[in-house]
Amino acid sequence: MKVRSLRKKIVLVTLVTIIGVSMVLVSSGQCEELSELRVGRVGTLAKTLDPNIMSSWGITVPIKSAVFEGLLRYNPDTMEVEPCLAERWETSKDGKELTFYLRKGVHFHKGFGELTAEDVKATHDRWFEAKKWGLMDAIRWIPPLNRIEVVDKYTVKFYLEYADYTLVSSTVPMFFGYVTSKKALDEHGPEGIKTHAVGTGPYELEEWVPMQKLVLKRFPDYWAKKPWFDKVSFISFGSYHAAGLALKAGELDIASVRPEDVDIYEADPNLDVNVFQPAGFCWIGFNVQASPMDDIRVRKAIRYAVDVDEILQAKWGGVVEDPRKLRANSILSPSTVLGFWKDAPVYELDLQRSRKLLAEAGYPDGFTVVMPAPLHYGGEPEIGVVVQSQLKKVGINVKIPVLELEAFREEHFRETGRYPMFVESWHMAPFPEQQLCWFTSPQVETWNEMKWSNLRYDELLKKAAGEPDPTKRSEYYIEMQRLMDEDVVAIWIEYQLDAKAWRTDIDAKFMSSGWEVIQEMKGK
Amino acid sequence: MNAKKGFLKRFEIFSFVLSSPLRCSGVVIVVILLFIAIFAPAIAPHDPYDINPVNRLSEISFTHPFGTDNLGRDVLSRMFYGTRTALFVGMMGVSVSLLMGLILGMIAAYCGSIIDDAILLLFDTLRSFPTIILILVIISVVGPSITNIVLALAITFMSTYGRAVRARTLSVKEEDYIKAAEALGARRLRIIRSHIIKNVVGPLIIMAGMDVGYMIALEAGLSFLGLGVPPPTASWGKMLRVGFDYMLKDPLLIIWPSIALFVAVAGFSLLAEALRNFLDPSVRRSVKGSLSAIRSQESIS
Amino acid sequence: MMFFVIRRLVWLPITLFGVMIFIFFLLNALPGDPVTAMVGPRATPEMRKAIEEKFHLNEPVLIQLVYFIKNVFQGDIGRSIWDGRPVLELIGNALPNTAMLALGSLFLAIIIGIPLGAVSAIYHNTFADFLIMGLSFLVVSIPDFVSALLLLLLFSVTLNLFPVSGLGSGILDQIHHLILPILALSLPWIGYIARVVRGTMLDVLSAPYIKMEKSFGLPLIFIWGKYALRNAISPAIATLGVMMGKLLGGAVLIEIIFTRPGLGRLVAESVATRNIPVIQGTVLVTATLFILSNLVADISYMFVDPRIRYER
Amino acid sequence: MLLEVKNLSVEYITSEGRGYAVENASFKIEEGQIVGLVGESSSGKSTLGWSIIRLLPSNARIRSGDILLKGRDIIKMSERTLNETIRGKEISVIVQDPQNALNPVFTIHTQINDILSLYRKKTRKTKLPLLELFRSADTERKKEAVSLLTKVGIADARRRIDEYPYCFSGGMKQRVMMVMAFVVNPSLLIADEPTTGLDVTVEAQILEHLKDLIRQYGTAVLYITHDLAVISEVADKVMVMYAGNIVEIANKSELFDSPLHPYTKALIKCLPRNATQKDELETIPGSVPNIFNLPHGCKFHPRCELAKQICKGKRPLLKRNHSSSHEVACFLV
Repeated sequence: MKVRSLRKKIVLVTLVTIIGVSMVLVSSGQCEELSELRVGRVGTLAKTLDPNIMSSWGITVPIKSAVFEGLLRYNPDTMEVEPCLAERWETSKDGKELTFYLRKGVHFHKGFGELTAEDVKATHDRWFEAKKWGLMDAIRWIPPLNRIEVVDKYTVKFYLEYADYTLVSSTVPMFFGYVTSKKALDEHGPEGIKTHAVGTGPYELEEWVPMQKLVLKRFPDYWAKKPWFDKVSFISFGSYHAAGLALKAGELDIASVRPEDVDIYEADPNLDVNVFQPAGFCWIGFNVQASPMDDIRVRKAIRYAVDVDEILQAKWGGVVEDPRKLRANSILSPSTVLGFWKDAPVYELDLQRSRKLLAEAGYPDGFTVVMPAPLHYGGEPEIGVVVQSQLKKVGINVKIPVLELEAFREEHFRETGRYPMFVESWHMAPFPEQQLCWFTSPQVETWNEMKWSNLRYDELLKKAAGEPDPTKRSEYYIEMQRLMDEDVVAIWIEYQLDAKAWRTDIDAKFMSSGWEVIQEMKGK
Repeated sequence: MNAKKGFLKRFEIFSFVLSSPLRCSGVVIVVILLFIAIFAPAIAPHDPYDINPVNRLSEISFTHPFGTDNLGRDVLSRMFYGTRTALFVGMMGVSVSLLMGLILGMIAAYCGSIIDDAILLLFDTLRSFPTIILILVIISVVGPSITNIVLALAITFMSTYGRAVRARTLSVKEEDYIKAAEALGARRLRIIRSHIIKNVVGPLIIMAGMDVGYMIALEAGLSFLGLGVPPPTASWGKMLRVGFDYMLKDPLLIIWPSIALFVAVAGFSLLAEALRNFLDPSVRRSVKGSLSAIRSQESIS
Repeated sequence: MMFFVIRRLVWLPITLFGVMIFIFFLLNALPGDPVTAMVGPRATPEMRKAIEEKFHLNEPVLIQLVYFIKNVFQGDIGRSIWDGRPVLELIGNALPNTAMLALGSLFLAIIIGIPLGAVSAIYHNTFADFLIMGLSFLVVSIPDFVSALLLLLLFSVTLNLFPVSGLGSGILDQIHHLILPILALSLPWIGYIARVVRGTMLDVLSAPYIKMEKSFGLPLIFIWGKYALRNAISPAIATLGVMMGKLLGGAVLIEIIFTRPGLGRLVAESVATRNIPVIQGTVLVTATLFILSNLVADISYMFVDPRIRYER
Repeated sequence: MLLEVKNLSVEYITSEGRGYAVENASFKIEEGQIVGLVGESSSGKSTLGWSIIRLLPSNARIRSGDILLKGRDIIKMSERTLNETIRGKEISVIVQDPQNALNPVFTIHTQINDILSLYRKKTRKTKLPLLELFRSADTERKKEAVSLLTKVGIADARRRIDEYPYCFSGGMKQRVMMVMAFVVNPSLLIADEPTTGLDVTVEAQILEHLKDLIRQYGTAVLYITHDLAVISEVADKVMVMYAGNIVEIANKSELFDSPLHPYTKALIKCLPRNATQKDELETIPGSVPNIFNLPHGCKFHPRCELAKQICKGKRPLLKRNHSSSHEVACFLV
């Protein structure tokens, strides 16, 4: 009797488990409620959510621009500057005074009250004590800023040392412009603010679990049009294909994919793919302070010995029909708003000249050099290996240390002479001044990885800022690039491509640089 | 019933036949691996560092029996050269750690008192880290390079050997013939050399044979994490990584190095079991199996 | 037996001290100045000063060590240098995932390994025996991360049956995400346990008491399932704790391959980003868990097998 | 007639070859009769004992013969019926080597209880539900077990019953075994060298308790030993075995007073109490042959000083000798 009942139980249990498992298997595929947008990221989601610190742009911009808003912003389609938190703004004749008239009734997330001039001041006053707030990365960005004055509750005035027209065109609408709450700053302090994001944007931060996910939820009392999705979660993946497979399996709506792999996703009917050309660049940098790279002839020699086309072939072969098209000949990409150097010189492989130059420099049979190629946006280590084999031909023996990006930067800036060469790649905002500013003399200790200082270059950057006329400004920028080229500080390889794939049932929206415009995305 | 018994019997014979080739197979595999490692330059169809972007990720072909990797390097050749890395790391790692363990263990056993305790504490400390984590940390400090990897492995494995040596030395030390030798005024060092080393090292050799395979596996793991041997040196782990990154395009890139790793690990544990039979045939097969397995776990994870 | 446990309990803190000292000196050996190591290359002077004071970096090393240990005992093992989160919080997030993975693998290894071992012992020298032993040799000889890759290739990429990475949301989904990693992690252990159990089971089956029990006509299933097995598994049980420890720490590669946010991945990533405080903290925690689980192992062994008297 | 064994042959197959451990053995055991089976070690007496409940090592098998228990042929039974009606029901066994004869990881109680509960189930003739076995003991069975343990002289049984075997001495273990053997109230007990490996005093006590139990339960016993002295203590009837052959069967008195087979004679000579008359202790020259190359004819002839030509040629069979109960296999009588 007892026994039979027990048998029954066993049978029941097994049945339940079977059903359960099958359910799991079924539920694996489509478990999507369209009001959540799931974005796949590879590696870190964000290092810090402080609105004004920029690190790993390509990754954090979409998140920050959904949470924070600046006084001004870009129209994602036209890249025109348009009002945002400031309804309108005035620039004085001499360009030294900027007045912003704030929008009324804008509220901060998490009940931090209404946006007032005080908040703007508090946020931007941080530039005066940038070190305390860990903002020095960007210290160059507003050199002319003298002081900020609160005119009335909704009016704030910036006093500049000299006119800077890039301020409005690029700086204010980007990170620098983002405004956070005074209260929040006081409450959380320099450490806390890195994880407690308080903005006015359409989405507010719900949770951020490192290595896992960062979830935004729709901000109920957003001042402008409410976004389509209630919830946006950025999910971290260990590798591109992991994200890609998740996307194929319908566990994601959007994912960054390796541009090399676009063909895989194009094949999938449920997916749309697009390759963007962000204002990023990948280059082989020379540390001009370290021997033997302090000798320009050596740098020239290497420039003639490196076959960029082969590098591109190695990366894009079989994906793009003509990889040469992707070649970068100078720092600014065509997608930057201005300053693209159309007729930048193209250096072809020329081993004879290379050997000759080396001989002149006193290295007739080459030398050994350490060249880190830390993985950043993808492909750097491979590029390193290719260069390694190319330089062997002119007797230069390249050692590639196994080094992670952060470790490389730390050591590179700690020991001047340690790494005479390196392979790096950056993502930037598509504004010339924001890309060129890193290679000025003051940056030598922080971001100027070539450790190259050229006073004319610094001066030109300032000149350009003070120049209201864009075409003139553009000339200055080209001039700056010419300087870089003359001093042979780098071998430009490509403008980092960035590819995004998304499910066709999502009405996705991206900036020209490939950054998701989360707040504008819709489901179909 | 009787029918079943008959069935059993046939398999007893079967097992008897089967077990012996299984034993020597270990030796064979290892010899082959060594051959490949030594003569890699001679037998490799291509230069493993010779990049050729034009036919990257090419299919299996006559010129490239295993295809090419993401930089158009010949996979087969890289596997051959990978054998070099693997065997070097495995064997060097084992011998260095064996040596360290031997010395420290003996010192502990002979000096006793505080020194003994100190060394024991060191061993226990080292043993209280999960293997791979300890290695990761050491590597993160000394920076990855083939020698540093060997060093890290040696430090990590030292403690197991050290403890074994200490224990055995202590027991052997008490045995009469050693006592006698000492009584006869033989010099300590000579005793150590002649008797103790002989009695202590034997069993360790088996452990060591086992560990070579697992150090190889660990090296592969490190290289997979990108903390292994620096480029362009070929390593199975790095090949696995490439395969992992190009999984969607060319799955075979994962398969080849996996096979290589399996063969190496299996080969060395079989070799170790053969050694064991050679050194003490008394041990039962089942137990041996489990023993080898135990050693394996200690290093795989 | 009690004596043994007590001795272990006494030895435990000593080892822990050893661990702390070891980690401390290891990470002080890092190239470059420790402050940079602690707070990252571009830290503010304020932050640097704070660290210097907190870890007393201007004082001699031994003093520093003392302070370090003091901090540890106050449960303060620093903050991540990138987002300034407390290391404990990071570990708190990671640990459950790793624990789930480890426990799962442990469970799987036991429920598959023990029966397999028993069967191949009972059908000693039959085809089943050879099959099982062959398979177990196979899985023991494939490093777990390799089998992880192969499983991923087969079940996720080719057959698209299981998700490739992440934790999943909701209990069923989470289980679904766990299956492959657990399988990969436990495969070598399954083979291992099968071998151990087979070995001991063979001895047990030939023991007089089994003969005696047979002579009383107890059904074989019952003898095997209750009397023999109970004897056979005790050595396997003895290794469970060791296993647990290894699984907790050893999941690094698996967690990376399946991008599961666990302890292992935390270590690996902080090693990659030179996030020293996190490395310190995580390694400290894993080591502690490792030691504890070993202790648990010995105690559990004691319970499974009443004969055990600990003289070692 | 309780048990009747008709020319039973048991064969071993090993890598060395095949050989008969028991050859054409035939004997009877009456209800309640105590039969001693004596012989040197590896003379096949244990094999004979265990073959009665068909528990032989995997490389041994019964070639021929019948084993009739109460008229039912055990050889023809299925394993299942054996388990359900014979082993631990009609026949129970006390095994050699008490040290390892109890399962080390279960309490005495569990082990006795399992046997008991199983036995109960059998006698109630219901189908055997395995789960019943895993169920913990009920008190009524426990009482029984405890009382039995006390009877065999285990002090404070109520407490000790819950202890593990390693807490018991060899003698104690043997007592526990006895309890197990008798708790199922068997009609035949096979005692395979129950007292070997115990020191003499303990042995004596054990024997006492054993006799009591036998008397109390009226169980028939096949008492296997190499020790004639012990036999002379317990047995009513004695069977002498040599190299797989039963060479002599007789009542105890007859055997000791007028042994017929030279081997038996030799054995008795070797008994210490006879030896005391002479100066030195007698021994039998030579040793028991290995079963894989047995001599032809009478297996004992190589060691027999009276051996004749015939002994080498033909194998002597058990035959009645003057008194009806005395059988011997030798040409010389």
